[in-house]
Amino acid sequence: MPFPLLTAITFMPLLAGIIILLVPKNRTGLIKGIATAATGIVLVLSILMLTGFDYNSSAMQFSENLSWIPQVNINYHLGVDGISIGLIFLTALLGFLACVGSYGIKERQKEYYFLYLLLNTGMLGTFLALDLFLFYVFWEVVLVPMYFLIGIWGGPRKEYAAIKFFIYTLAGSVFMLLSILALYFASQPHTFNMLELASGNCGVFAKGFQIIVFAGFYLGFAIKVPVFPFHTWLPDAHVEAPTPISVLLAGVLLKMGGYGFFRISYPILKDAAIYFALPFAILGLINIVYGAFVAMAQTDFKKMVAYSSVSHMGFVMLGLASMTITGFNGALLQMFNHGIITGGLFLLVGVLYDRAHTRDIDKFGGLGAKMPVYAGVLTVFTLASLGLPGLSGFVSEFMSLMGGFISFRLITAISVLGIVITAGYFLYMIQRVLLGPLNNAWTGISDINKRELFTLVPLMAVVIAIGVYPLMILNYQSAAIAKLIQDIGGLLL
Amino acid sequence: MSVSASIGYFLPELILAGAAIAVLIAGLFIRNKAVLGALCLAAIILSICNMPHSFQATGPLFSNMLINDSFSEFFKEITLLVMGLVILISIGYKPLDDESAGEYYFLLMSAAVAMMLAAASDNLIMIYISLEAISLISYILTAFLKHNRSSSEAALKYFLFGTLSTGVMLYGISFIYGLFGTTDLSAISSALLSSGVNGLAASVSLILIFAGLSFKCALIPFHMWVPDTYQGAPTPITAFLSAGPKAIGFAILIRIFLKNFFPMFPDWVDIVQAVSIITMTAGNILAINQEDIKRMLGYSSIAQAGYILIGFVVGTSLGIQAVMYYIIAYVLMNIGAFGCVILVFNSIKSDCIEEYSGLSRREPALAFCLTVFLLSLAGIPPLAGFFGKFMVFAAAIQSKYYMLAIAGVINSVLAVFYYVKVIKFMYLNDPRTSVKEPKPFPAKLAIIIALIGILVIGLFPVPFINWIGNSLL
Amino acid sequence: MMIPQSHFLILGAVLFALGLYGALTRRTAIGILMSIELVLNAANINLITFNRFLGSPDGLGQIFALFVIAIAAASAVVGLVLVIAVYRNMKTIFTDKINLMKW
Amino acid sequence: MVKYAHLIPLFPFIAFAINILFGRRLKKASAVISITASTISLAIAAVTYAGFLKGGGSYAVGRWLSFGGIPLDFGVTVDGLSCMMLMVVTIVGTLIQVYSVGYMHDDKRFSRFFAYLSLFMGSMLGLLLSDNFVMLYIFWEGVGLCSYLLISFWFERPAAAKAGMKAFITTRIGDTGLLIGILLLFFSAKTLYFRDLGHLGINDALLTVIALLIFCGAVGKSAQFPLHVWLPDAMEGPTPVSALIHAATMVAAGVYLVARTYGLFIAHHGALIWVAYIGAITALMAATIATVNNDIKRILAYSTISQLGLMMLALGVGGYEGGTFHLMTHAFFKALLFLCAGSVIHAVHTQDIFKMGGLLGKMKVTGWTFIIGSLAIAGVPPLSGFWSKDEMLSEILREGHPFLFAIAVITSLLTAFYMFRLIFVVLFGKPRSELHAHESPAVMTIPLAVLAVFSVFAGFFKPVKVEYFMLGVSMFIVIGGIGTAYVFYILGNKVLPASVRSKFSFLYKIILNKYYIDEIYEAALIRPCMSLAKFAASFDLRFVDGAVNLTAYLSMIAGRIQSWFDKYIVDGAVNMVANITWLCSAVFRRLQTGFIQNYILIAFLGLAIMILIKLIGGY
Repeated sequence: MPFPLLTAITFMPLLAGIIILLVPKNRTGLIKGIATAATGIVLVLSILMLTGFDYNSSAMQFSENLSWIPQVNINYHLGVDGISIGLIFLTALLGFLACVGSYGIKERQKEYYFLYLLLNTGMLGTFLALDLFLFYVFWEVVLVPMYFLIGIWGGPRKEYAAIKFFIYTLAGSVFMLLSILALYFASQPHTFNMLELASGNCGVFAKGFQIIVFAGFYLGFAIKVPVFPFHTWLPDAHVEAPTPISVLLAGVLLKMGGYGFFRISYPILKDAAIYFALPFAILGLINIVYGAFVAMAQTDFKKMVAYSSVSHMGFVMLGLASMTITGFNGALLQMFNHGIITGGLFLLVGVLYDRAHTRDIDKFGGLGAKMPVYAGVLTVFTLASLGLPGLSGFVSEFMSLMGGFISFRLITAISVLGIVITAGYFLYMIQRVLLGPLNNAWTGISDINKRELFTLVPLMAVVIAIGVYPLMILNYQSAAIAKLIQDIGGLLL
Repeated sequence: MSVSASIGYFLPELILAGAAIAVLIAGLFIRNKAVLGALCLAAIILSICNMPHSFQATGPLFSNMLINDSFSEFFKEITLLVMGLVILISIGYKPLDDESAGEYYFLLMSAAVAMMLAAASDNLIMIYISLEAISLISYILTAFLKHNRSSSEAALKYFLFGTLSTGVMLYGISFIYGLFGTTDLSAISSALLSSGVNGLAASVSLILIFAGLSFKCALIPFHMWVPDTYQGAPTPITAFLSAGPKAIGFAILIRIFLKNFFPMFPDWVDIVQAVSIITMTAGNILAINQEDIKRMLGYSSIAQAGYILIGFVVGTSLGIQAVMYYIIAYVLMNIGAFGCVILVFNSIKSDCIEEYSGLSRREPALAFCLTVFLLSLAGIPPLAGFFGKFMVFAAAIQSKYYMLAIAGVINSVLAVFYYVKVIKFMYLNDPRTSVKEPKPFPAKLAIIIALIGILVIGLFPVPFINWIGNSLL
Repeated sequence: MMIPQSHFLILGAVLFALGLYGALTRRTAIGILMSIELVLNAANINLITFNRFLGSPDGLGQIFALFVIAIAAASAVVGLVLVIAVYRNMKTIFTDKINLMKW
Repeated sequence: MVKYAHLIPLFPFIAFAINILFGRRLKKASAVISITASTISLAIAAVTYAGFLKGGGSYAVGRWLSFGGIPLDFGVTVDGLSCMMLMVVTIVGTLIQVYSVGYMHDDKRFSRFFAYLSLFMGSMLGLLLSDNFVMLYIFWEGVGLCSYLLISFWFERPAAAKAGMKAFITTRIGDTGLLIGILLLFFSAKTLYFRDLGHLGINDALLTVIALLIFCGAVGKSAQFPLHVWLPDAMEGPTPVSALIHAATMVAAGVYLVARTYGLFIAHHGALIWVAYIGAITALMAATIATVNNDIKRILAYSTISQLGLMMLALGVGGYEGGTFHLMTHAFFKALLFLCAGSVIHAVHTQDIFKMGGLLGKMKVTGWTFIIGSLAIAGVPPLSGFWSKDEMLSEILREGHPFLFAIAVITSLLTAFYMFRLIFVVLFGKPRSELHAHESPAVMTIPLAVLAVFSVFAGFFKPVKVEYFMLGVSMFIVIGGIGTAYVFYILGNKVLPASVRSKFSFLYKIILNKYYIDEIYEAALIRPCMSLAKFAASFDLRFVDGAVNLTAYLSMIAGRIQSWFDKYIVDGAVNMVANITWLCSAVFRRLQTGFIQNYILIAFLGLAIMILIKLIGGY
């Protein structure tokens, strides 16, 4: 039996977590070491997976399939293909960097790192699971550690933000559970296997049925993406979460929603996906423009980046709605890029918060002179975020727009407006933080230190690498996306 | 089967009865509670070993008063499990020290015998007698703390409410006897299959019986006694009440309504469906802003009964499997949670949830266990509670009860409010007192058993599903 | 001349209703106790009537009634014990005073 | 030997990387690195140009991206236009970098300045070489970024920071037009390459829309009429930046874009007219504002806008040759003018021309090169300005646009006037304040001399036959402009400016910083220009500039409203649900009264209801 790579990736953090439980509370150095080693190994394994991945096959690779509960035909089925490989690498990378970034957490470290590793396992599992039940279990496992991480180490309104996040996501996911059950009983040989359901050899579902099931899944995924009406938990959760956790929250958790559309809703419920294409595009547009405008009015740095995430994920919705190869590629790449860029932005906000203990943008000013290296890094990430060509943000936004334009010309044209507003509020932030005369409160502020730089340099390298040569990652996903489009019968553009 | 022959299959009950009397007498001489507890545990383990396995001989016993089928065997094993855990946690319970332990264990043992009889009874008379026996014993147990005002008040309320409801059930049984001429369930079911019967009278009397049983399982119209009794009774007894009688109540419900009176299924299904939805919703909503944790767990157990009822209302074999699986998980979760409540009570002498703040700093292990129990009650995967809910919702969706499933799902979100509120106090707030009580070993053992039980059942449910699979009706 | 079965059933029903009414209105716990006994006896009457009119050979109804009487006695004992316990602790048996635990 | 063309942008990028990473340690050496990089690019450009003359052409480099089924390969276009511009950019770029060694001598972020300069060089060269819209867009935004970074280089000054942001956003607005144009083009014609712009199979209406959208990009970048407000503020940046980016190269990118995609514009007549008229309006308006401005750099900035307007006008009427030729010559003499202005500012540390005077004596080289530059821009015959302006004017006339021709002539006249107003006020007459002007160091004056040489001889680069009528018109423009300025400033120097200021005191206070009204004198030509200037300035200040600030202000308000809406309505709904559940739990709790009778009552009420339902249901 070949080395179970995917199980290793998923359960390595959990294993380390259990080991940490045994370590006495005061040995913080050892605890940090174990946590960093575990996330490091996961990163190495994911790179190993990247190298071993064969580009042009769109089938599942490294898949493992053991039966778990035969009576109800639930089996422990893991696999990776073009769609999920980028997101797994993103999770592993952010997991490792945020782990290094959490050295700043000083109190109750043993519990922190245990919950952090449990969170990692949940996230990795969600992207790897190919069995609807297993997917749902991992999806919910993420909730509990995230509640504690926001609740215990969060900011002033942490309890409200933590419980709101927990209830909001849970409300969405329970309806997803009903849809999973409905799918299970509708399929001829009752199965939870996503590939079987997508391949259609266990019964074609009626359109009306598909729409209801799609709506159930939509509730679960839309809250996570987040899509317009369900996004109010995001700013609270981001503002109150400690920095490394809001990096994971923005970098990975938002992608689970989008990934759900790619893996479950679109391949299995084809007619419903086409039926809902226009509403998706409109919601994408609202996300982009509304998110951008609201971000502009924020004075709290983290809240602004949170709303910018809402705006950027709007491009994912637009790309998905376009039903074109370019649109899908753009949407998937946008999720990857947004993870990297927003992860970096949150780390940078953390650097500033550790020094100034405030996130109010108006209180800063002229830090460019005092913290030159920090200013440089912040400028790179800000420009990547506003979609400057030559950096990764532009490539995916451009492809999503390109795909979107083919299907919905007017909507995409309006959402291009979003790019200008994004440029507006990001530069307005740069101007208030970095440029202008030095605010005398921050005369003694120290520049970014080695450890923080260590967490940011790899992200910057990825941003620039993908910006300059996007085929590096597009090759991985184009085969799987092409097959998905053929299945759905979208435009082969 | 004649009386003398069926004694052979009656061994576990006999062992327990013998142990009960032995404990009563021993109580006069031995002051040490632990020894008596150990004696009872030995008896329980002994009776589990020689439980008559269903494949030996399934058939009526004692001239078909009882029936020895795998279904009753399942519930006998559940009863023994409950009894074992309750005895373990009651050894560590401080207020019981000055009461006489012998009587306490005697009552528990006899309650076990009564429950095993109820699980196996196949005759309406036998059902009434065993139910009444269980109730009487639980009234006395609830009032066990003689000098505690709330304990006696709780017992009185429980008594008055209980005897009235059982009275109503008896009235219903009398009509069934009138209609069918016999109280033997299998005879009645064959009568139902062959010739039709006056539907209306039968269904009204069935509802009267349902009233009595819904008192036992604390379903909505007959749940009023639960909060006061759970809060007033000594905590091990509350744990016992929330697990034992309730499980047996559901056993009898399934036996009567889904096995014997199945042909009349369509008559009462929509009423019980309404009861299920109301029970879930009311249980959850009422539990949201409770201050006393025992009272909150009381309401939560009402809500859990609502979920179990979904599986019952559906009536399919998957539904019954879901009910039985959920009962296993429910029993473990509830007794585990009450075990933790006991240990916390020992150190902070209060059941108020605000007092729980900062528990994770004072006693991290205890806080972790209580968190796992509460999360499992809330239905968070990968714990047993989630799989129970999953099975129940699967049964509902399989037979197209979409309304029921959606109500169940919304309620599991509502439930998270108050479960997480306790967790919030334990983890997110700072500790108020720093007193730390040494925890008695048996109570810790019970909690650990429950904890492992939940994790194992949640992650590897296969052996349990097989166990349930072949113990269906 | 045989009294028709319905008369007995009506008597049973009347007794049942009286018991229920008594339980709801009496002020003292003992009053409620008594009315519960009425409910049990209503069931007894039903049982005996059915046994008589169904002509079932083995007299099942009467046996059942005997059981019920025995159990009613037992529950009465337990009830009174609880009332005494409440009185010892609270010095009152008026139900509208016993509401230590509420909401 | 055209094969190495794609290496040209590579070297400046390498220099940028080195300077950014090791800037702190390199200090002054960073200048050497970036200058060597641009000289290497200059050499390759020359080789490519030679190769092109021998017949080399465009070639593909590699696959960058694939949109669905259609692969997008990056390639290099090598043709007359791109080679010419390559040469211009590399020459001017190298000279300005040499110049800025002296100008930025004592700046503490010296290496960062040169890093940004090489980044700009790389992006600009990349833009010139790109053979498809996506590659062009990438470098287009890169150039925009560098202009942002360099304008707000001295970010301690809030004005510089604000100007940088304004520049980036205004060009960005233009860029979104370009982006939508690219999307529309890809959607309708399924191709993004310049080479097949000539034969697109789409209908005329769509073609015009695409052309106009792409022209939006050009308007933004080359500071044409509606989006020109950022260029005057961009003068906050160091002068070499203004010379390189806001005079010679970047602003020319807009004109280059129109030239590069000329096939699109020619295909249907509709788009060209727009280009012509926008160019004309911009040229005239900018020229009038320049005549009244008294900040040396702002005058040159408005002059640049006006010259670009002229180029657009030429291209708009079909004068492809004249437009591109003027683009080249303008790059040289405008860079020269800016550098001279820079060295003047460097010497006297002020930008207000009326605080300077009589500097010719003290700054020999700067003074004379300044004069040569002004002569070139005014269009005095032997110099390059004359040849290209003459070419444009003849093309405008030949294409039969008398009205546009008149505007071009007036603009050229005004150009000559304000340039020589500048010359006479700054260089001649008595020094107005005791400024100790000294000649700039050699490292600054040598590039001036070299640029002066190019300004003079660039005209002969393209053989142009001269029509006598056009010669006459040019002579009229030159003499009219310079003469008026001479009369105005040299003769009536003392009396005229004071009395005019008192008459228009009210207006004067409002737009003091915009222009200063000289003495009112009889000549009819000057009076209409003045009134036109006043209208343009106030129009610009209140409406257009205001419009841009207004949109920013409005979007802030919209942002605030939406964030309030988001916080209370959407978020409120969620909290409301939570409060309702809490409320009804509080209500139902009261049901549990503690009285046993209530319990029994509720229980049996429920039972009664159940039985009733069954009874009613039964019948």
